[in-house]
Amino acid sequence: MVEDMSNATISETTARLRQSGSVVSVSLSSDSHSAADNSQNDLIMQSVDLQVHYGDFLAVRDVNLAIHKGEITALIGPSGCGKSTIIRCFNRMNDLIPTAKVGGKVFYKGIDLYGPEANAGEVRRRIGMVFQKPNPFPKSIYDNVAFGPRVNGKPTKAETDELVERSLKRAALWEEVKDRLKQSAFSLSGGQQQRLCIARALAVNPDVLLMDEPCSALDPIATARIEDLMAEIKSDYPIVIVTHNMQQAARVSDRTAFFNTEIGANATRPTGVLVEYDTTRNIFANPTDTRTEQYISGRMG
Amino acid sequence: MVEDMSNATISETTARLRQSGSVVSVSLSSDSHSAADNSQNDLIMQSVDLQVHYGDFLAVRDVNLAIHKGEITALIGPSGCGKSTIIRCFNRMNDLIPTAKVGGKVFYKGIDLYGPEANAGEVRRRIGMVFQKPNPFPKSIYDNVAFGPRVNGKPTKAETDELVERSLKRAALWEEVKDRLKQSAFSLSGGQQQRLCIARALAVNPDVLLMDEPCSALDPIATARIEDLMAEIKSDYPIVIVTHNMQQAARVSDRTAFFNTEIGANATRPTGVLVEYDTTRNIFANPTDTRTEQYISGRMG
Amino acid sequence: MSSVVSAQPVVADLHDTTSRARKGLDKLFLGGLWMFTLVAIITLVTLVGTTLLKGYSRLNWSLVANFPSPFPGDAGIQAAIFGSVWVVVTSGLISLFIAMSTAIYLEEFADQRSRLNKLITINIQTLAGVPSIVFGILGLAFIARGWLGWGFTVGTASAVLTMMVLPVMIVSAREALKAVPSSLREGAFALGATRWQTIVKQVLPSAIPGIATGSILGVSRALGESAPLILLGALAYVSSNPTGFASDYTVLPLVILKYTQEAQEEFQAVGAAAIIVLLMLLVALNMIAIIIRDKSRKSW
Amino acid sequence: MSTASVSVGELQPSGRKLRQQRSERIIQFLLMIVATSGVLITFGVVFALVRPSVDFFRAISIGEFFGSTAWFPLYEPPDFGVWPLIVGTFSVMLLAVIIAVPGGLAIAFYLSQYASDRVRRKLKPLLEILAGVPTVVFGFFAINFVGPNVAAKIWVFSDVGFYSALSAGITVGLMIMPMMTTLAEDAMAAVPRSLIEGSYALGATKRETCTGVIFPAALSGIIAAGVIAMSRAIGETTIVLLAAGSTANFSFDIGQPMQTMSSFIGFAGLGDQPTGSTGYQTIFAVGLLLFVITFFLNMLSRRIVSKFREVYE
Amino acid sequence: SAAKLDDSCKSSDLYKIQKIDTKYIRCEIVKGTSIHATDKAKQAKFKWTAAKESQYILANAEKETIRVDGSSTVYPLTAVAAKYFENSTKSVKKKDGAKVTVGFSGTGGGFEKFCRNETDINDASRGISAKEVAACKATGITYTEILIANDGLTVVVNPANTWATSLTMAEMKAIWKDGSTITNWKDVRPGFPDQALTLFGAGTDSGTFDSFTEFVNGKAKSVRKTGVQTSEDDNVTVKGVSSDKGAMGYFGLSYAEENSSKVKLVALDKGAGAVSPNVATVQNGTYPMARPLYIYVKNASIATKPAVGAFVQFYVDNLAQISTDAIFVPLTAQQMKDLQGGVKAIALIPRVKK
Ligand SMILES: Nc1ncnc2c1ncn2[C@@H]1O[C@H](COP(=O)(O)OP(=O)(O)OP(=O)(O)O)[C@@H](O)[C@H]1O
Ligand SMILES: Nc1ncnc2c1ncn2[C@@H]1O[C@H](COP(=O)(O)OP(=O)(O)OP(=O)(O)O)[C@@H](O)[C@H]1O
Ligand SMILES: [Mg+2]
Ligand SMILES: [Mg+2]
Repeated sequence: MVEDMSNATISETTARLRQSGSVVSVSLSSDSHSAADNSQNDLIMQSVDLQVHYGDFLAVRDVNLAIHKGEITALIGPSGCGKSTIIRCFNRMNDLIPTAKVGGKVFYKGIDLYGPEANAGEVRRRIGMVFQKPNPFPKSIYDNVAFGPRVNGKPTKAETDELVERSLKRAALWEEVKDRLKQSAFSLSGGQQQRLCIARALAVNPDVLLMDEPCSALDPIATARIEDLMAEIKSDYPIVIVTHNMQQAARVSDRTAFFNTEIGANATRPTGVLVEYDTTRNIFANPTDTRTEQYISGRMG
Repeated sequence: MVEDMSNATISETTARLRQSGSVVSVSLSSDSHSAADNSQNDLIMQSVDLQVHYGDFLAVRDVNLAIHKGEITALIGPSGCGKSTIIRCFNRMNDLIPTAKVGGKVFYKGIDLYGPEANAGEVRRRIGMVFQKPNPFPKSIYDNVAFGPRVNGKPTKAETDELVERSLKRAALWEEVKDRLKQSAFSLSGGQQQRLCIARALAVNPDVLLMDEPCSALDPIATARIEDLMAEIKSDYPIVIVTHNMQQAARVSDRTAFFNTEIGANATRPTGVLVEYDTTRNIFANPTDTRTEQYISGRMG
Repeated sequence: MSSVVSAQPVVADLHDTTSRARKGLDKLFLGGLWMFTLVAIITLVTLVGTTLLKGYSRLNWSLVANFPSPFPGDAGIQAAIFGSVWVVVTSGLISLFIAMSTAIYLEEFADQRSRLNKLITINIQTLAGVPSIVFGILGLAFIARGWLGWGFTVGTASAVLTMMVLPVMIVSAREALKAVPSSLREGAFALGATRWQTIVKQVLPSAIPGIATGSILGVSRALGESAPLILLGALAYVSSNPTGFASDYTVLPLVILKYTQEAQEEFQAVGAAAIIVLLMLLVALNMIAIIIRDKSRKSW
Repeated sequence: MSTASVSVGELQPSGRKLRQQRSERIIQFLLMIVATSGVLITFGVVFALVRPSVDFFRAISIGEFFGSTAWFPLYEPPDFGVWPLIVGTFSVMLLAVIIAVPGGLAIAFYLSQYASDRVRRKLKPLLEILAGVPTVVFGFFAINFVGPNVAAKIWVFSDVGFYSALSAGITVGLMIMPMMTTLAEDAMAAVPRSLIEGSYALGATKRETCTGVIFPAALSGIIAAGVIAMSRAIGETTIVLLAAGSTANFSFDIGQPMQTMSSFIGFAGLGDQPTGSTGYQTIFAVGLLLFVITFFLNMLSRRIVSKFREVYE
Repeated sequence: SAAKLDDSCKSSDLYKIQKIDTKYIRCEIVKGTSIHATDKAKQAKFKWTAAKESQYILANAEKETIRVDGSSTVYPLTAVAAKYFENSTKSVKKKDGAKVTVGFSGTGGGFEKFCRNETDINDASRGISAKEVAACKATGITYTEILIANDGLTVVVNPANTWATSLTMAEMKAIWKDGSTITNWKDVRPGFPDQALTLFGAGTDSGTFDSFTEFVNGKAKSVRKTGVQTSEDDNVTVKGVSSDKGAMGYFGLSYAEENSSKVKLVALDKGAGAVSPNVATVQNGTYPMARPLYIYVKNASIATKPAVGAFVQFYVDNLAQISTDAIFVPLTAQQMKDLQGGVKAIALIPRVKK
């Protein structure tokens, strides 16, 4: 069941989705929510009324986000506001936490990630993820990159070789490691390890790349390399990035979502909410919400 | 061997101490270093060229500080600059860290704390300490307060009762706990626990009270109570307090020492240094050192 | 400007594309895990089951109340129960004393980096890896015969079991002391308490539940241990309960071993019944450990 | 401006406190003495083994000890070729390890990756009970169940009698499986969560994560655990004594009775050799060999573990 | 409550003594019934009977521990004696009766302890050796030797074995000698069928092993080393022999008779014709593998520990019953007479008052 809903605003679309609860294709009118640049603004992913409980604790609620092709979307906000929680909903990594319960919906190209049509393994292959701390496997550089393709199919040696080279090149790491592919991945520097993890994610040819504070463990030079890399690949792989570094969000992202926490009526612990979601330019230049403004100024001032 | 050195400036005194290396009585001329108010400015404690190594690492060096009767002295500075290290030298708590090596001297009423005339246990009884996180013993409220007196002598039941009551009253906790002295100290709130720890310190009748970030684990209301308490008891117990909260330092202290870190010539890790020590008014209103100014403004602006 | 582009609808896009072979392997793997887990469970069930089947006919008061007998009908294990209690309690107390002293010395007094500390630590690790039968040899050479010449008595057995459970106890006592927050020690020191006062009045009370649980586990090892005592003459027909360190003795595991090797089939039932008694004692010990652990959690 | 009053000796403890501080020095000294008793035990073990072994090797040449394949020290004339014991020891150990290591790993994988909290909470105590079952009970289990119902049924290459290395090996394997499980679980728990998530994020299944990421990452810990399992299996006495008999067969047929180093010591101990006899000294010579082997195995596992720690630091 | 004569008592009261008025009575097995009987009618019954005069000695048995060690062959006999003795002394001295611990370190190991003054009595399945005599002399230990029972070692084969009804000692030696390679019955004697021969032996630490090797090969512990399955547990031998047509094993006569439905007893020929193993041939010594069993009592123990003397007296007085209940071959009448002489010698040892 596919509906064309051109000219509908996000909130309207959301309202309809709420009613139908079914698989839909959503699109976005180019109003204030449209992309900051002229790239395609096709919707790749969208969350609708997303909320996550850990046990009884409501960690984050009412998140309506749209991820667009060719763009980098940044999630910012104070610690504990649920950024990681949200980004982990986007490729069903939260399935791995037994207490986590996801409410609402996340659509990927019109398919509900949590619906019967979606398989967690497949979701994760399509929607790659890079973590805060570089987490190479205790294997060789080559085997790290080859791991994904191998579990997802039975590539021949030649295919694997080619794929490893292409992925490493894509992650701007090839030149540095091509002579020592058989060495342990732990022999790389932190920044190289993180690029290896990006190469590893790219090797399974994902459609989206999620990054949870990918530079927080890196020095400025390594960070700059990763940022360059993101800018380079974003046309092929839309990126969602969580960052604590507002300068980074301002530098690299096209859209920014600002999250904050608030304590609910009869809750004891604060719950994360999506305060504002707009083009990065708007969020940083003229935020509509005062909380956003305070946060931005407090941190950047 | 006792010398009277009235009218000597601190630096002169220090110079003499360096030469003699012996037990001296020191006093302070009322020049720029004198107290901010009209309270007695007798010197209770003084550190001379104090420096601390942890193994090979020089954590803090060249600290010359003077603690005065009836005053609250605040130690401020960025994380890792050695505030805790210094304050722990003042009652020989650093003896408990096997790698720690203390250089220079710390005088208490003219006696070198690290000299042959001083005994660590006795030093600690005389110079009480309150820690960052409330650390009540897993005993009843009563037994917590009674612990110090008991290990330092054999008070009778009546003496102990009286001492516990007096100390709890002094720490402004008596009214809240007098009906449940036999209950576990863990049944108290964080702020109450911290006041209990103060009461516990007061129960051994110390001459000085050291506090290492005593409010950092507390909420604002509990913090206010502790600050009031400090102001109340400072005439009896001179207080040295480490704090990260500059407003707090400005609010409660009479003198402030600002520490900073710098990387030595061939060191790899930064070493703490005492940048400036003056009345709190001077430090916050017109610091002489630009680093102090930057730090104060950066944090308070 | 309203350039609206619909995301292309790619239904079935996220369907499970895992190959059949891969799924098969997944199932096979899980099957393997299940199998081994089942093996463990089945082992326990058949072990207890076969023992119960064999032994339940002799599981009566006369088993516990009687002394050994050449006749399976009225053979009992009273001497073995008392022997076990004697040996386990004495070795438990001695090793508890040594373990506490060692742990207190290593954790509270000694410089963690000192040579002696390292030597003792390595040494304890080495002892922990020594097969128990080797302790039996030591006991045979030095304690039963040789230097001490205590003979095959409760004292000898206690000494040997002490050596055997000592490493376990020291490690658990050290863990328990390590788990005491250093803020507690600092709090006590800051009030002028001496090291010993700090240890006795603050550290030990907090560490006791941990030490107790560890010790009970050590003691239950001693209770079930048979190998070194084979060398120490505990196999004999002993018809009296020990009265002191110099008494003859036998213990439950060795009575079981003896009955198991007895030619008359009926003795197997006595052995099986004795096993059940031994297992019940072990379960009781572990329950005590659990209760101590839970209680200590609640109290403060 | 007044000078702080000075009283020298003010920071000295008085009376009771002073006495206490003095007695603490004695306490510390006593504690140190007790703490070193562990070292004494080790020296005692070594000394107790070496002295009679020296006498033994004075009577029996090392060449005969390691050069012959007949072990009948308590026969007349005696034979002192230790190989049957070594073969027996390693047969039983290998069998045990073949069961305990994969078994322990499998259960550890199951508990740590597959089982729900509820199942885990029920399974763990069962494993703890199994781990606490005394070896003599396992020995009883071996001769009453494993021997006749398992070993005799699965071994098709020869007739399995009442005693067999197979029955002993299987039972020892079952006995050390819970310990292997615990150690493997610890090793797996030390694998950073981020690695496991990294694997799932690439679309790997649980199995692929277990075998492709957790296993290699925990490998050194697992090997160390395996080595400890080996040393436990080598040191096991009672089960082998009961299940594998007392014949030191020089044979590679595990359906046959065999004797291990430990079970020989236990066996010889049953018969209470007269002090000073060569039979008595064999106990020590074999004990020394056993001690040396397990000592090296334990050192090896400690080495591996300390290497392992470096990886994720 | 006072029991009356002829009142039936329980098996657990066996040998308990009670005092009624001035008379002592004792719980005994009714003659003609047996502890070992499977036939219901013959199963043991117990009754109170007048106690013998000599049992008053028991009143001297202080709260003492009697240490016995030695032969594992004699062990079951002494263990039964100990059990009964304890029953008796317990009833006389209430709770503080004498205690007996019985070890089974083997005759040699036992003598070592005996001569080191660690035990009071040593069970022996052979006479004391010259070396042991010297050892005891060195520590100044004097003792009295008492012949306590007869023992016969029997060779058993599978019931389906129809050929080997008797074997000569030479044939036995051929099979069992050190270095023997016989693995087939046909090599034992021409005419025996082509049937694999499997051997089951006793563990090296048992007295049975020592005796068997001595009987067959003339030298203790000298025996073929390969092709024999050894076991500490005679029952394993029974199982092994009964499940293998070509099997051969050996153990004590009493145990063989008990299991005569599962294994077949083989007659032996020392050159004077085949003799079947049974009580009579063992007692009269015509059976080639018959031997005497002893206990060695330390004289000093008798002098200083009243309980030891009481125990030996008790042992000897009730030997017939004890032998039956432990399934041992009892002494002949002549041997019994000689035994009384030994006991009298013991009675003459002067007691020392503590
Ligand atoms: N596995 C979990 N179980 C229970 N609560 C969790 C879990 N993970 C996160 N939380 C809670 O959910 C809330 C949101 O956490 P989350 O990690 O998403 O925040 P974040 O915005 O990523 O913070 P940070 O910037 O510190 O990474 C926090 O209160 C956190 O304590
Ligand atoms: N026990 C120790 N061993 C080794 N180094 C230590 C130890 N304690 C502190 N240090 C180091 O000494 C330096 C000073 O530490 P200290 O704790 O005194 O700083 P601080 O000013 O109190 O910092 P904070 O504000 O974070 O509490 C730091 O570099 C710290 O890492
Ligand atoms: Mg996060
Ligand atoms: Mg600090």
